[in-house]
Amino acid sequence: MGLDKNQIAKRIAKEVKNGMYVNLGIGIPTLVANYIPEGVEVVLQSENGLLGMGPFPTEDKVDADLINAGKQTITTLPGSSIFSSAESFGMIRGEHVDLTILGAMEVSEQGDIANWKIPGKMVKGMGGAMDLVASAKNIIVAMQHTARDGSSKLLKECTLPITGLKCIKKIVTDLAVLEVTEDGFKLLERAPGVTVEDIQKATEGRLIVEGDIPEVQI
Amino acid sequence: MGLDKNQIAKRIAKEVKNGMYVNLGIGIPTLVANYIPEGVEVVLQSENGLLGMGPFPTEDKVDADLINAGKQTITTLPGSSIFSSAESFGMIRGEHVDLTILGAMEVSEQGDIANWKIPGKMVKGMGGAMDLVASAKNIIVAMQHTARDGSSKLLKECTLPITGLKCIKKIVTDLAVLEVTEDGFKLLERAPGVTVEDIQKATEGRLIVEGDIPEVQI
Amino acid sequence: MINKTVKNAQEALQGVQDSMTLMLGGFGLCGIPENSIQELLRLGVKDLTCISNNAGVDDFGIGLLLQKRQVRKMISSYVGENAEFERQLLSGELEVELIPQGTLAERIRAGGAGIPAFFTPAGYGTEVGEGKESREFNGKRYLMEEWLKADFSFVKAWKGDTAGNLIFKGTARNFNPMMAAAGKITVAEVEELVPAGELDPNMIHTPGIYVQRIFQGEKYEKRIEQRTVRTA
Amino acid sequence: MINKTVKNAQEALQGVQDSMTLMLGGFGLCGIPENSIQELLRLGVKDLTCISNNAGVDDFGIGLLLQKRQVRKMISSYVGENAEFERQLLSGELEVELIPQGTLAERIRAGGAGIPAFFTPAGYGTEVGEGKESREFNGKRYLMEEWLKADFSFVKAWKGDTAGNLIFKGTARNFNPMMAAAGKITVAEVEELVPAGELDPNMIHTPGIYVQRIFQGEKYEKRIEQRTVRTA
Repeated sequence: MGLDKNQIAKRIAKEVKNGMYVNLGIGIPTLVANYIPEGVEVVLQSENGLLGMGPFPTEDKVDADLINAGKQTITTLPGSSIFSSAESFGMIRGEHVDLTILGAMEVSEQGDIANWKIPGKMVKGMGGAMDLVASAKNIIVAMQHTARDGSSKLLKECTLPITGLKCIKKIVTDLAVLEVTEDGFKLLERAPGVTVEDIQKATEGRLIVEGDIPEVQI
Repeated sequence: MGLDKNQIAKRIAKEVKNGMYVNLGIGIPTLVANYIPEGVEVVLQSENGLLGMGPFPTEDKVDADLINAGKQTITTLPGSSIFSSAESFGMIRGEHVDLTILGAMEVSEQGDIANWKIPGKMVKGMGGAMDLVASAKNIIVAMQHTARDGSSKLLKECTLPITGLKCIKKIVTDLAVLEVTEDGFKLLERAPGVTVEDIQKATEGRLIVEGDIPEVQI
Repeated sequence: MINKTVKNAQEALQGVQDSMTLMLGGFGLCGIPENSIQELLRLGVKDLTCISNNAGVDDFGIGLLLQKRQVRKMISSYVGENAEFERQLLSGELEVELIPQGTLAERIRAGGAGIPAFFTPAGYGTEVGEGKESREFNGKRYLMEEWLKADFSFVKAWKGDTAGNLIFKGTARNFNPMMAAAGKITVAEVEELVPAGELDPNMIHTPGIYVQRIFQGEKYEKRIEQRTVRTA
Repeated sequence: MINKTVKNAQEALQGVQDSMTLMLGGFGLCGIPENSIQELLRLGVKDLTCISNNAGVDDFGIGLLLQKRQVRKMISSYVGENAEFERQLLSGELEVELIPQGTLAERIRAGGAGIPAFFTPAGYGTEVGEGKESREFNGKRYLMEEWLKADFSFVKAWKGDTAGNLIFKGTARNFNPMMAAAGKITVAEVEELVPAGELDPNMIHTPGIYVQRIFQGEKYEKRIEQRTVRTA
């Protein structure tokens, strides 16, 4: 029941339109690259300074001087370009990147996101997350609907330290696809085998259900 | 009597020390490049985006894509580098250029400079002058001591619109070499055949004369 | 890779309208978008605000747009060498806003990089600072300056690829890279357009993300303002 | 052309002292100044403030300086992958200031470019914005952030020439160019040092004016953090 990580990625891939520049966060977002439909030309931005991120290299092409923001060895593509971190975040801050896909610990019904810090745990840092969420024109969050203890991660207000305010537009979880509206989380699609009631139970923030909710098609 | 343009340039060239990055303004400052002593290695910055400006090209090497800030065709040198206008003024604003030499219409005894606008006349613009005077660690002005009508250009206060405040360190005119100090224009050297009285008469701002004033050696 | 190629200047300038704010690359006549300027002339769009370091000469570059009275306002650092410009300015037909060159470059860079304002020492204590907020940092006074953006940016590069990546040549680079990033729609004309993959990713001056339309220009005159030579 | 060459890391690091603020280029372990870090270890200077996007791993990069307790404070955007770091932080031996990556890059760029402060949207409404001035431009809130500078900057390039010009390779560029400009003294180590004139002036990433000392490094390990491969 519910979508697995690859299915979440596959569903998000449908949001990626031809001609987009896209920044993919670490984790599920990275998997999205595997499911971009044939014929949809997109350019992946890696915030450490690369446009046009290609697949992982074959063993003989591994280059220590060519990594992505997750520090994985990668490749370039015909038409790639490389630049400094200042230029890279100029690109992000200047809203040249069309779509950002990232993970989250919590999202509020206003579209606030928390994904960088858990009080009491070692804080590793926000990396580029605050820049990305403060600037992106369009942000989609990939996450589990609930935490391991069953508590909702779609909240009225975030309880964890905030990464950015009112910035999330869409959320794809294991249970549902939701849009963040002025009035709360609007339910767009439900995962196969998941009922509206299941989603309602797993959602602490205000859930808006209008009419029939179709199943996710992937 | 007094120094001609080339002699002013030659005198200023003595201020150029080994290892300096230097920006030369249009007019007399440009001539300074011709008199930099053998063995003194300097790099000329042209604010339209070049470090390491070389001499004018021979006829067969003229390149429309290689000009200086005075729009003259020029050449590069071994070790030159080319960059954008933003980078170029980052270099200037960030105080990486050691010495700026420029012309002036007026300098005040506080070191204010006016060199970009004459009320009532067509205003062509400040170009890079305001950036240069606001940022340079060391600025030398090359100018005539008096205007054509005989009025002094070394004033108590500038009468023309200001280019920058309290920024000029040294002035080389046809009559004298002067340092701008807290107390006014300190006379350092006089041109051959010019007396301290001549200089006093030609200087409206406070002139400080201490001890014997040697002749300019060029 | 996304393909940004358009056929020619005509296709590249679709959507340019009266009263728009345009950025035009170049320093003097060096690195100016000659083909785009010709197309602006042909289109006859008017009441333009043009952001460009200079205003061309009487019969070339932006000077041509001035002659046809297409420009309402110039935003530049230096506008000499142009008699028609002077005439229109004095008669009040043309408005001009003069900005220190480094401030102009940085305001355009800020526009592309999403920085709405920054502080610079240039112009403090001068008429450029009048009406602007100033502030002291580490004992020195600075002016607050805001970003500049454009409806269309027209830039000219030496080489470009179909993905919109650009390489400039010599000091023809100047304002072009920042303007490419600051235009809502950026049109790049290049002397040589090559397929994506032919340019070294490591040696790109302007990444393709900033360029919406690219075409190979023609008949570059590349006029020289001050031909200065030495004898061999 | 001014010659910036020094013999080796030892000569390049002359003048580095306890309690200085240092910038170190690199993203993760990619593009880090390996030779300069080794020399910092040998010198044993301590109470350092290190500005670097990351803090290395336990046994490589800045992690080595942490192990020898040479660092008093890290200014970074992300400091994971380092157990010793975590131990020192929790025990209070080490101070850390976390800055959003884009803000970090831009503050360093501002330091080199003489811009004491600028506005960015990153971090507004978060604890990063606490105690900072915020302001609205065009209906959006921004934080004011100030420049960062260093007593010494250590950068690593692929190629360099004796005039100090640098070319980086791949994503090893990252923070290196901005740091080169923001150091009072900038030390560049390069894999290959060539005579001035061998690099194309048009293809320089960091102009020599920013580099005070340059040397050819040795024994680059270039460790990979996440070796990810596909089968052919």
